[in-house]
Amino acid sequence: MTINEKQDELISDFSFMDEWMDKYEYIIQLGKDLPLIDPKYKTDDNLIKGCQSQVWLHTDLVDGKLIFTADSDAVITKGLVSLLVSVLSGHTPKEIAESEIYFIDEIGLRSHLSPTRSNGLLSMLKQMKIYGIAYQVKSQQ
Amino acid sequence: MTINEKQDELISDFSFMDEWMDKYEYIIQLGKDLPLIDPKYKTDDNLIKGCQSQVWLHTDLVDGKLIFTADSDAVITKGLVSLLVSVLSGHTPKEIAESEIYFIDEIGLRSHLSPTRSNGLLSMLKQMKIYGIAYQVKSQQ
Amino acid sequence: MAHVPDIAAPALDIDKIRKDFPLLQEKVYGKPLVYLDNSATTQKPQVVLDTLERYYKQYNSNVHRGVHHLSQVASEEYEAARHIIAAFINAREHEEVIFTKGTTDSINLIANVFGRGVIKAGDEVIVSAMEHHSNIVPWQIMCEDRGAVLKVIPMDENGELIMSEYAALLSDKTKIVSVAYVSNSLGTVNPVREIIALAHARNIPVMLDAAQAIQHMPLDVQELDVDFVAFSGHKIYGPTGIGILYGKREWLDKLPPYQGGGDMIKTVTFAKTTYNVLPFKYEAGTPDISGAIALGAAVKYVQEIGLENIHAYEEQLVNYAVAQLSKVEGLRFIGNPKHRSGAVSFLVDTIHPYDLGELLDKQGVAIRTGHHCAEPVMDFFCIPGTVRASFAMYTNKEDIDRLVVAINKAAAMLR
Amino acid sequence: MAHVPDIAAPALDIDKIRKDFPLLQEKVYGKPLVYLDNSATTQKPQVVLDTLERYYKQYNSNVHRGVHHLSQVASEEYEAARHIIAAFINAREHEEVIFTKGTTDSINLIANVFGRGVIKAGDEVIVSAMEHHSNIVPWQIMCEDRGAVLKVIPMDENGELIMSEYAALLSDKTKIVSVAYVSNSLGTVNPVREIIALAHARNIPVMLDAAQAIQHMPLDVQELDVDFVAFSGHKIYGPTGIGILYGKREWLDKLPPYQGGGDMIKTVTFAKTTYNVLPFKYEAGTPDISGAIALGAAVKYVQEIGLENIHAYEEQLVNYAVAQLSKVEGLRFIGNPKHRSGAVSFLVDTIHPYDLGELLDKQGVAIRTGHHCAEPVMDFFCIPGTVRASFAMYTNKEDIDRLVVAINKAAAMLR
Ligand SMILES: Cc1ncc(COP(=O)(O)O)c(C=O)c1O
Ligand SMILES: Cc1ncc(COP(=O)(O)O)c(C=O)c1O
Repeated sequence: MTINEKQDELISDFSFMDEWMDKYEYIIQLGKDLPLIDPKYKTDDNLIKGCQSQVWLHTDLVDGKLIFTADSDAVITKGLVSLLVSVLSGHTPKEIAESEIYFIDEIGLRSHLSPTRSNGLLSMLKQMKIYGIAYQVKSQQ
Repeated sequence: MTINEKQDELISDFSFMDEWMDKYEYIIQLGKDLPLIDPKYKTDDNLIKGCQSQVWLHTDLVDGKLIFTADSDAVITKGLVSLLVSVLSGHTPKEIAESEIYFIDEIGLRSHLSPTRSNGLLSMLKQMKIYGIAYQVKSQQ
Repeated sequence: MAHVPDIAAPALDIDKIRKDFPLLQEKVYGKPLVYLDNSATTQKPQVVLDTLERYYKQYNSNVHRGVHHLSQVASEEYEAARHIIAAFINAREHEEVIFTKGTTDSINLIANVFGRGVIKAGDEVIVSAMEHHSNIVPWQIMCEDRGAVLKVIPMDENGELIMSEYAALLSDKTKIVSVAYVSNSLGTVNPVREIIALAHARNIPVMLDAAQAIQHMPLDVQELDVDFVAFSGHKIYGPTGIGILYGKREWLDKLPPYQGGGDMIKTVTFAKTTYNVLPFKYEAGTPDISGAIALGAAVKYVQEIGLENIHAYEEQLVNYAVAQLSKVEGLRFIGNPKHRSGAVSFLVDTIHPYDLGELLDKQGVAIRTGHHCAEPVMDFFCIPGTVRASFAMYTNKEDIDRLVVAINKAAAMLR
Repeated sequence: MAHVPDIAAPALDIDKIRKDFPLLQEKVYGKPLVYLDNSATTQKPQVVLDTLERYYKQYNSNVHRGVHHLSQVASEEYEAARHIIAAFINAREHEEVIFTKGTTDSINLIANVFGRGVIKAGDEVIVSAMEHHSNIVPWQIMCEDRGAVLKVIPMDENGELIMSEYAALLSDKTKIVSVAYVSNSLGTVNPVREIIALAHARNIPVMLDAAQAIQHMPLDVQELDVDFVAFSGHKIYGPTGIGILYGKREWLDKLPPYQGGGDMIKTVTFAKTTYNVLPFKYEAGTPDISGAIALGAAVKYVQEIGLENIHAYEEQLVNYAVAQLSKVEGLRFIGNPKHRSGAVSFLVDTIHPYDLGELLDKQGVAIRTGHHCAEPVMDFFCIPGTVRASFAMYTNKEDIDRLVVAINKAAAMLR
């Protein structure tokens, strides 16, 4: 699936849920499926410090594709990371760098999450795209 | 006239005036009749410093009666002093010390004057009564 | 499982009180709001809003120096509010009541003027381990500036101050003690009478951070013999932006001024400026006139209901909350003080408070999560934060019940 | 007798504007109010009152750290107000806009942090001879505390700064220059571009006390290249208790914090506290949330009418006032600046300003008398005070005409 196909699938999954509590239920479930970061990468370098919870994010280049692993001390945050990882992991640096992420707005996450959470989500996304750009540059060198 | 007769006369004079501008006209007129303090008594000791205007007050004991003279840099203040002087001047220290001054409230001065003015009026009254008490004590010694 | 006490017929009519607060009638995500973030700020009764509106529609004007009618009315109402508050805390003189921006401003004021007027290098200031940042950082800033030392009364696992350690900290170097009356993060009511008595035995003044006390229990500054008290209007049903510093005249008269500006001076020349008398000496610039007057209205509202009544009712309510929350599987309280007021802090299993908070919010229950501006308390308990439910006179049993239901639902999702 | 200019068809509809201000519809002593005390404080448009009411009825809550819905809405609205004000003064970044209590608070903040972060004994601070006490006393307090020296730019008989003397005062010892953009007692508009240019030529920062400028003329901090600006919300149609400090990031980032407390810290331990980023570093404690949001509404209201339009209209109005007042027998202006804004100060014969003020008040005309918190200005002119009429965008020709009639009537009584 392309990044956009994955996004569209997520949007469709969420569209079946009317209640925000159901959406959270789903996000939390996704968090449990998040490919966990190897503890040795749980370093300060890989830490994205939010206001109230923390996120560790790591990436490996495997067969020309970026594989993301992550973790968070908060379960909902983990679910949100998981959304991003499921959409972006397994794509080439170029695809990631050039991707346009619209599912966050479409699902209504940005307007429904607390601003600190949605800011956190955006800085995670930014970090993943930076990895995309960095690996792209590296491969061109 | 006794102090109270003088007060009642003032109350009656003022009761004929409906408009506050007329009452001020009258107060200003009274100010012009104020027995002026001898310049040599215009000392810091005799100064009652208000917020926006100043009052000098002096008293002499003549034939067992206190005679007040005063001045102010503001005309309305002078008129207000004049009201007090006209009521209290020429009475014995005892009469002054024991007097109950009700015309200020009855005329509505307290509620109509700016608080700084009416506070000024009250501190002037206080000063005059202190003179009354002081001279009373003196004469008993 | 703990015994659940009944709420006895309260001396106050909570249903009627709730109707006085427009915001309590609001819905959040389509659900009736359960507002349990009262330690952060309280909602306002209609009479406070009406007072604000009347001020701006009928007599808004700058105070003190105006000869004109509006300015006179505004000045009178502003000073009347000071009298109301002075009576409320039983200040000996209304001039001992200073309008500030809030608790933080009041504490900074005292820290600053002590720094400039009293503290020498090597002197000590005592606070406690359970202070709000607002009663730590001003003293840190001042101590750094003056070369003084900040000492800390430690607390125990229950979240209570260790009084023997406090006694041992007091010395001739101690220049002031500043402690919270009630902890905002733990709900602990500190033994302020004892704290004051021990300090006064050495002629050391005491400041009480009453931000979490003033709305919950009667506070009599003369009976306590306290030297300084700070509190915020917005936590006692008044508007934001206004607060109170109470100080004994003997102290405020001799301490240097804080901010400089209009109204706080007697005369100004470039050569020499002399300062005004209390309370104006500490009220530089145009004050928050509408805020002060509306705070007066809020305090009057509280007085009409009666702090004794509020205190009695809230005590039952807190007990009920503790009892009900105890029944939640995996819930543990952070802080188990003997005397508790206004708030309960807790965690459920290993659930992150932030997750719990978010799912409570989505169920219409507003609580606060995080360190509650008391990081040293969180460090002490080695936790990232807590979930805190905090109460006001309008909180009712249903609020607590809905909180418990919401926690159970959220916890089930998060486990 | 001076020529009386007509007020040209104004770009603004004053009648409509007046209807927006509930207090202007009031009567005083049975007479329609003529409110000419706008330099002291302005009246508020209905939209500001509505904003306050909406805040308290719909989303009152503490800001910044709450996960719950109300707190999020309150935080967003609070920050939105900051953005409005940043755009209004064209700040490069909205983080350069700090909410304070008012002009006095803003100036005290800068005086204090300069004192702690920059000033050494023997350093100098420059203010002017026409400053409000709020731009004198904070510097006096700081200079006394730090052993620094306050220097004063003198003025001439017209009430204008003597710029050559200013240039001569600047030296390597000068650490900051702080002057009024517009004098509140004289109405003088100071040559701030020149003042800033001369200071910057020596790398000296400049603070503008814009309390009497912000409501009368467009102010662009980038175009002026000014380092700090202070103003009060209540003088620009906003509520009391809120004000603004603008500061260039390069300065605010390196200066030490002012007050300590909640929100202004990153982490707190008793060993070491690190401070938050701008703007929070300078906003300790719960801010005046409703005040900030309502100030945002006031500024938006001003923007919709347009400061250029307001400026053009008020200029005509001031000219009209000067012309009409010139016709009053025995009236002399205190201060005859070439550039005047917002206010005229005067005396009539030897009539005490206090007497005149009282009789104007009784005729429904609210003006201010006294030293206008600028005693050095009164000392300079050897007068006890002045009568000051000051204007706002809602002041009209009738207000001026009624002022003149009232002065003539009062003067006749007082002569
Ligand atoms: C020029 C000037 N500076 C400072 C101030 C003080 O403003 P505030 O009292 O709102 O702090 C005023 C207000 O009168 C003023 O006119
Ligand atoms: C104990 C305590 N002290 C101080 C404060 C600070 O109050 P404010 O933010 O109103 O200045 C608070 C408010 O959270 C508090 O709970």
